[in-house]
Amino acid sequence: MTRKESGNVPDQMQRQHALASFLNGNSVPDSGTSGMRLEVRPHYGYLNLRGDPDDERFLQAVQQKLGHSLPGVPNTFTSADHTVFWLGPDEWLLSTALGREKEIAGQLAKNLAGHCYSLVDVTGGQLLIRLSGEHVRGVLAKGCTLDLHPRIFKVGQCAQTTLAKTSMLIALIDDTPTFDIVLRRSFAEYAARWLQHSTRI
Amino acid sequence: MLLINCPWCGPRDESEFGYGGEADIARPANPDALTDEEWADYLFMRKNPRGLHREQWVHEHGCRRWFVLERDTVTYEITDAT
Amino acid sequence: MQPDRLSTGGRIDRSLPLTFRFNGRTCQGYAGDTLASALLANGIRVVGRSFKYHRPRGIMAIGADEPNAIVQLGTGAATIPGLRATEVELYDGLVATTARGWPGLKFDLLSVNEFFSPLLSAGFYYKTFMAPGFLWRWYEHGFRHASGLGISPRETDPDSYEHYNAHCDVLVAGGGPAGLMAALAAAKSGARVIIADEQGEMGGSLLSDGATLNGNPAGVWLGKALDELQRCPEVIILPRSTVSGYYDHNFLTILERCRDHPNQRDAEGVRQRLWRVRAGRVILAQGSHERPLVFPDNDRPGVMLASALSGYIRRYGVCPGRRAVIFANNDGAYLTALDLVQVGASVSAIIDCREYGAGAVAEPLREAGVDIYQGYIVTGASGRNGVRSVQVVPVSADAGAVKSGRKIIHCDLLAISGGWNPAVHLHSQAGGRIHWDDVRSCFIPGAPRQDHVSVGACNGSFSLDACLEEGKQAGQEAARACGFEPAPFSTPEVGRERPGEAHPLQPLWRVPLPRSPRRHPKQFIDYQNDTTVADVYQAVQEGYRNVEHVKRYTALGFGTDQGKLGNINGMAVLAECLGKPVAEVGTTTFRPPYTAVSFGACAGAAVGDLYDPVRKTALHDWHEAAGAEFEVVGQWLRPWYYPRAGEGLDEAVARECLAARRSLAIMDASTLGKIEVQGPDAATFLERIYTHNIARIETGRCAYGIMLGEDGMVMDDGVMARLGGQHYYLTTTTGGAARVLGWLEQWLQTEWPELKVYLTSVTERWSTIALVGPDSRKLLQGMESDIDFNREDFPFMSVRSGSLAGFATRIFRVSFSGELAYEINVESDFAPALWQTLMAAGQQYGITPYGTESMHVLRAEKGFIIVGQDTDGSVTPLDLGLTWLLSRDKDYLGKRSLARPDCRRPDRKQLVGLLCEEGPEALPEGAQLVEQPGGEPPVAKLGHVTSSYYSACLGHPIALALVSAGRARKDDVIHAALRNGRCVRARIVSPVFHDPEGERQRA
Amino acid sequence: MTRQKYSIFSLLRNAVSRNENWQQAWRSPAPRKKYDALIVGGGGHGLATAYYLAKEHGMRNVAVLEKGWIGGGNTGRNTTIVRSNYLWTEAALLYEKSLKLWEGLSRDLNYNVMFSQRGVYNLGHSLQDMRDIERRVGANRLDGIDAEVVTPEQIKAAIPMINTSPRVRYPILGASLQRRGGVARHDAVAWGFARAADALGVDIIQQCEVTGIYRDHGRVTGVETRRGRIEADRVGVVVAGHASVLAGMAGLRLPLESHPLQAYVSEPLKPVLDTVVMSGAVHGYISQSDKGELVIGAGIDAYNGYGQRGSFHTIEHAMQAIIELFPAFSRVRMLRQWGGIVDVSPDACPIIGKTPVQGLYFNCGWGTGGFKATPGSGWAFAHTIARDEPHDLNAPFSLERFTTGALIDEHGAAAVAH
Ligand SMILES: Cc1cc2nc3c(=O)[nH]c(=O)nc-3n(C[C@H](O)[C@H](O)[C@H](O)COP(=O)(O)OP(=O)(O)OC[C@H]3O[C@@H](n4cnc5c(N)ncnc54)[C@H](O)[C@@H]3O)c2cc1C
Ligand SMILES: NC(=O)c1ccc[n+]([C@@H]2O[C@H](COP(=O)([O-])OP(=O)(O)OC[C@H]3O[C@@H](n4cnc5c(N)ncnc54)[C@H](O)[C@@H]3O)[C@@H](O)[C@H]2O)c1
Ligand SMILES: Cc1cc2nc3c(=O)[nH]c(=O)nc-3n(C[C@H](O)[C@H](O)[C@H](O)COP(=O)(O)O)c2cc1C
Ligand SMILES: [Zn+2]
Repeated sequence: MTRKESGNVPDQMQRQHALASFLNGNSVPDSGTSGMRLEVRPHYGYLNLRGDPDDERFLQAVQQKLGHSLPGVPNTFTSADHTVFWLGPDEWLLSTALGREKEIAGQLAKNLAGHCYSLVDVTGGQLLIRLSGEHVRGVLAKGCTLDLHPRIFKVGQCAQTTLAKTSMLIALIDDTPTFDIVLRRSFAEYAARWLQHSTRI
Repeated sequence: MLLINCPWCGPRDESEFGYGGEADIARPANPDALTDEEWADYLFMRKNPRGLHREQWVHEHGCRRWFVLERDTVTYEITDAT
Repeated sequence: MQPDRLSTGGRIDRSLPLTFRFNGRTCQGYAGDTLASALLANGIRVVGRSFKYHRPRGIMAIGADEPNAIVQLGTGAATIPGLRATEVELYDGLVATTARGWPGLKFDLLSVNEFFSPLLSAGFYYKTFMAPGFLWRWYEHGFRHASGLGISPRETDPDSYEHYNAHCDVLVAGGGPAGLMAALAAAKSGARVIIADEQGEMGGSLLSDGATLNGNPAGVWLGKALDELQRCPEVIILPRSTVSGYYDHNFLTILERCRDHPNQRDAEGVRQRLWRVRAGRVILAQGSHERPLVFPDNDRPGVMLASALSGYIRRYGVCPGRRAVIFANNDGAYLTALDLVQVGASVSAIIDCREYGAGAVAEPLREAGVDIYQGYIVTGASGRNGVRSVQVVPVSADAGAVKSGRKIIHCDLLAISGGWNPAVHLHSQAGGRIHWDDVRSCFIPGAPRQDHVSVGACNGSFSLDACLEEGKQAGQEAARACGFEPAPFSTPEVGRERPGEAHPLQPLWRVPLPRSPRRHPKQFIDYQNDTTVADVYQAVQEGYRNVEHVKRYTALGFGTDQGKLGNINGMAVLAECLGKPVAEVGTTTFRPPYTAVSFGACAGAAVGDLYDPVRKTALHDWHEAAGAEFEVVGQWLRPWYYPRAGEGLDEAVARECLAARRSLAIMDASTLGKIEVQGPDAATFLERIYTHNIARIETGRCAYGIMLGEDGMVMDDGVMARLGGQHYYLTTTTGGAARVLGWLEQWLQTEWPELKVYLTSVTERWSTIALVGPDSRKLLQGMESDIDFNREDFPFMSVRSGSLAGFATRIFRVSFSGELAYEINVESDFAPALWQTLMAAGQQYGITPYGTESMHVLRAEKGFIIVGQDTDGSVTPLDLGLTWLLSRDKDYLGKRSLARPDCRRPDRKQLVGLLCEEGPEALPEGAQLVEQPGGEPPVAKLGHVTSSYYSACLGHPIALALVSAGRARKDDVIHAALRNGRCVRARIVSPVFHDPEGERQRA
Repeated sequence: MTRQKYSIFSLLRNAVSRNENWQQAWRSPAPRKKYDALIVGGGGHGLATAYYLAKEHGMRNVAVLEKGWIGGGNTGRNTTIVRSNYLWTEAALLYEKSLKLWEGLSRDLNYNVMFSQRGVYNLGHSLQDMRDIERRVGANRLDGIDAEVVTPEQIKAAIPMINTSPRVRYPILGASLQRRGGVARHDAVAWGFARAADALGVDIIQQCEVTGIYRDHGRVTGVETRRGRIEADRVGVVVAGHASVLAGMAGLRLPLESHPLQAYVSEPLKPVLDTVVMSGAVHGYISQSDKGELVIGAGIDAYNGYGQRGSFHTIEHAMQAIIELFPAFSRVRMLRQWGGIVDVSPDACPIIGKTPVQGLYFNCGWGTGGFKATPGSGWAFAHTIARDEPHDLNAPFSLERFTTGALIDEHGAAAVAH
């Protein structure tokens, strides 16, 4: 066997996100008819970061690289170049422009050397769907037990919770309202069907 | 449907949680040193009280943290969460 | 057309006539009617037949307490069984039938039952039909066909349903005066309020009350109040919505009927919506139910609750009779007489058991010339299909004994009132106690157990002023408790036009009779189940004394009204039998739902397609296009096999397996659970989890591992790999993925928090493509890659990361087939592209996709187990012959359990191979194994076949089995007992059928 | 006192006398100071134990102590499924003993418990389910228990309402069928045993909660109750969900957890379902009672609970399962829901036998499936109490098995527990 060079970057066009084929044959809700707009946003890379939140050096090391701090308040996210969601007291999900995750991971790893942490590229394992419009809260209420009332769930907040029979990470992006929900890949089609059904009726 | 206060995420529906049974059962430090009876006691015997119960829950669909709370097994009232 | 419709009055819309059919008869009503009011307007008196005796029955009530008017609505797939006509809003084209009564309602052959009624006393079925035993089937058939109130649809429900999760500060159950005031008071503070009322129109008793508020008819205030509520952005008003259940931690369900009602029948959308509400505080304003009075033949059609009659007159403009008699023990029913007089019906008499009679309210009636019999009771009613006369007698001052002086009074309508029962249902469901109140003679709510309060009639406050005031107070307090400051506002002034100054009610549950109640015509307590006073007497006599026993023995309160009408009378009759106060007898348990809720609404959207998530791999489309048959594995759909034209399962699997053994095959193994473990203590942690030694595994190497439950039983298995110094990667079974991750986290967090280890699931991140067969290396070597696939550079049980055909991959050289094989992990988005690349490149080797069935065959040929198929939660690693995996030098979960005597027994069932000695057929999986054919049951069982396939590679069937002491019995012949009675011989062999040395996988 | 015999003739005779001459089904005696044996718990199992103690072992100086009303525990709140097609021989033989007793029970007790052998189907929805069914049915046949494997076509023919389409989420691939299985009238079981035991001299004492267990040198000497102290040197405890509470009174701990288990009924319908259908995979159990309600069992609630009620989402899941199997029932309405307290053991099998305290016996751990065992459990427990040693049938169900590891794992073969 001959050793071959691997300079070849995978062609991003060859990507197929979790709903690629579902969207081919199915209409998605849009605000014109339903008061809700659904947009599949596959263009993010994801890193799952875990580490000790009480370790100042760890936090600083991360901040240095990201340009902003890890959200320390439970169920919030911070956004700058990238978005970082609080998942648990020692766990965060970083989302960034698709393709940049490797580079960021590399830099973070460099900065974090010597720390106790875990950094796992989970790109492709989930899919983000953006829901916006006046009916979004009403649609979500059909399957989400969280209180999404604007008095309670505010811009900048996120939560891991359930949507019908699957789990999701939900975040309020703006007051339109615009919600981003992040779904596990293999459940995405179920969730999309559920959203389609719940918007229709 | 219980409303359970996750120490991290706040009050959430029971359906987001997993139940882990009686709390404070420490795994014996040296299992090999135990008699079969002592091992069975650790494995299977439970207080199963009618009344206050310290029990473990995990916020399965949330932050995935385990925590302990005290709940009355008759009224289901949650009296304390840690 | 509508003989009993009044020419004016009511809240119906006379400009909107509606046509409907009842038992084949065409009738008319108006928009705003219920089916019950329309039936009454049409002069229809008999609306049902009773359960046991098939007595004709009429409409008794106006709401959820109606026991008799039970109808089947519609036909075909959309039919609804068991609805109360009083709760069905009329719409054009409505078709209703009654399930009981054959051949018809008016003439029902089963009414012969009544002739046998002495035989059909309480619990009669427990006392006969015992012999001969085989006849029970026949009797039972008869019973079953005689019972049942409705007919189930036979087809799939054409409608859909949904859940709606709501949160509010204050939930108000009931939209009568008390509830509306509470909602207003709370809403004015800005709190989030939900107010639900079961009826089509909000307002409760205000819809039929003659009182004035602030000088206007009550309806005017009602309209304003609703307007005001509507304008509050944080208020949700839900008419046609029944608060059905009050569960723990202030979780309540509300059934909203969206398309069962006239205006929206044909609109798009769900038929019903189940609101799942988490409320800060709950205000219960359910109102109260009027009690009947129990006397002989009290079930004649035309006997009706007084408040119901008032309601039909005032709200629907219907007066179902010309000559009425009122029978009551309280002042309230006199208002019904006034209503009757007002609309021109004649009131033949008011029978009041109280010697002292009524207060001021009686004056206008006396003036109108109505006969008022004070100190009288009704002791009988005649008229089979409609009351024709009542028999009245004087009673003693305590209403406890009859005196002489019987009179017959003719009438076609008898309105009865025995007082009021606060609707304590939701309060009780929430865990609140109830108390007997001697002054008001009813059960009232005691201390609440959750954050709720009862107001108005359901709190025993029966005057309108009190209802309004209590509602307001409660609304304000609730808002305050939720952190809102209520704005002040005034309670409406209740007009005094109607006579007040009531005389107290005199408790009367069943009328006293000259002889034992069993020697008089039937006195019904539970109309729907035909439970009579005599039944309660008999139950007590037979020793069924606890209220719960009486309920179950006599079916009192077991019907679809759940005792809303008669239960309290029943409890009181029981108290009388036992010589105890009602308070001591207590009530039966109030349970959800308050009124029946359709299964569909409870299920919500999770039916059909959405019943349970279907999880698909990233390669699913490809499999589908390739014509794969799928297997359900937990929530996943996995390709089972890929039949080509003309192939069945067996042929396809044989072809797929041979390709894997001889050349090249490819499988989607993406459903495997995958976990990354990182941190300085990763190895320490894994040592405690896995049975084998972790420390020995070098970076870049893999190992097969099993984990045990603390009980020593095999819980899951998989490959674990060391990716770096403190970095491991584990795979789990498809079904075990979530369980294992949870299990690991639990130990880490609760038992060993000092360990610095982090777990991350990467199941979805990576898709796994297994490339299997002697040609697999050649294929990979022919592809563009920075990985060296040489045997020496990439040995068996190792892992490499690198690019393959331009894709970033992590490749494991592990084998679940026993062949030279690679498991290629690739980011899931790229899985289809890589798969296709491999398929194209593999063409030259005849690359063959294979599914789970072939995977099972291949691994069985190698004696590899499937956890959950070859194990079942009672199998230890020793049983599986995996002793080599059990470290002696360390402790691990479950280890101690393996030392228990019963886990060490030599006769435990052990994993072996089996070869069928007879013919080429595979042994059925699951078949039991015995020593010898025949024998008397219970035949001793040696074990069972766990896996069994035809091995195309070996040319004969093979099987794995768990056999008692099996490993020591190599070459013994035992028998598989087939279900058809046949026994086939099978020889015990090694479970490894193919390449026992493992040369091929290491090749 | 001679017991009035129930029959069509007694009904006729009493009809003539306007049902005024019925005897008490059981007396309500005041507790005596001392009995030969006390049975704590007046559920079906306790009453059956007392009955068989008197009938089979001649022990008549026996009292049943019930804290509330007899039959008010799980006996009065279960989905009444009776079958004996258990996987493991130990369990199968015990349940089969019970099933045999059921078959003659109405006549034996002279009380119609309406035992209706309408067949029980356990559906299989996956290849593994079908393997498990094959395994269990094979074992049953070797154990002398009637059992069959049936195809979706046969299922459809027997249960026209069921959805056997292959295009559903969890298609029905087949089922096991025990034709001798069925349902019985729960209340009648308690009352029938009570009446028959009473006729043999057993005192049934209700509203008599046991609050303490007296011991002396490792022997039981009696119990404290809300109605005073009662002595006995044999005490059999059969209190289902409350077993751990009673064990605590004797200083013991048991391998049990008490959970809410819920059920619900529909409004009464004309006959639509003639057998019993159970599905472990989609988790629903359904039959139609003689009165016409659909009687449906839900899954167990996760948490420990003595509240006789559970969470609503458990009911929702059970509804979804039933609609998945019977789409036409979607428009049928739930009339009432309730819960019981089930005592679940680690291997889903009961514990029947002696305890470290001499003369104190426990019968518990029946969890979600002990109604069917009522006569057999009482029969075996009576033997254990009378002889101070277990019968062969219940010997494997000792408390020791948790120490030695000889668990009888009925979870194992994915057998549905009810
Ligand atoms: C919803 C549900 C569905 C079920 N479905 C089925 C089914 O389909 N098939 C099946 O076979 N099984 C089923 N079961 C299980 C079955 O009901 C029980 O296993 C069985 O009824 C137990 O009977 P028992 O006599 O042991 O207990 P119980 O009937 O509960 O009797 C125990 C008695 O002990 C009394 N007691 C408790 N503490 C004390 C004390 N301190 N002093 C005195 N008395 C006390 C209680 O009041 C109670 O009456 C189901 C259970 C539930 C809850
Ligand atoms: N004359 C008397 O003695 C007497 C007796 C009782 C009541 N009243 C009068 O009745 C009125 C009582 O007012 P109130 O507001 O307390 O009760 P109400 O009867 O006016 O209103 C209660 C409302 O709650 C609804 N409801 C009941 N249960 C429900 C549920 N589970 N979900 C949703 N809605 C439900 C009812 O349909 C009704 O509309 C007063 O006007 C009072 O004077 C008079
Ligand atoms: C097999 C069975 C059938 C039942 N059928 C009915 C019924 O038709 N109507 C009813 O109101 N309750 C029915 N119930 C429920 C009882 O009313 C009651 O809820 C149950 O026994 C639990 O008792 P509790 O609710 O008093 O705690 C039934 C219960 C069982 C076990
Ligand atoms: Zn949390």
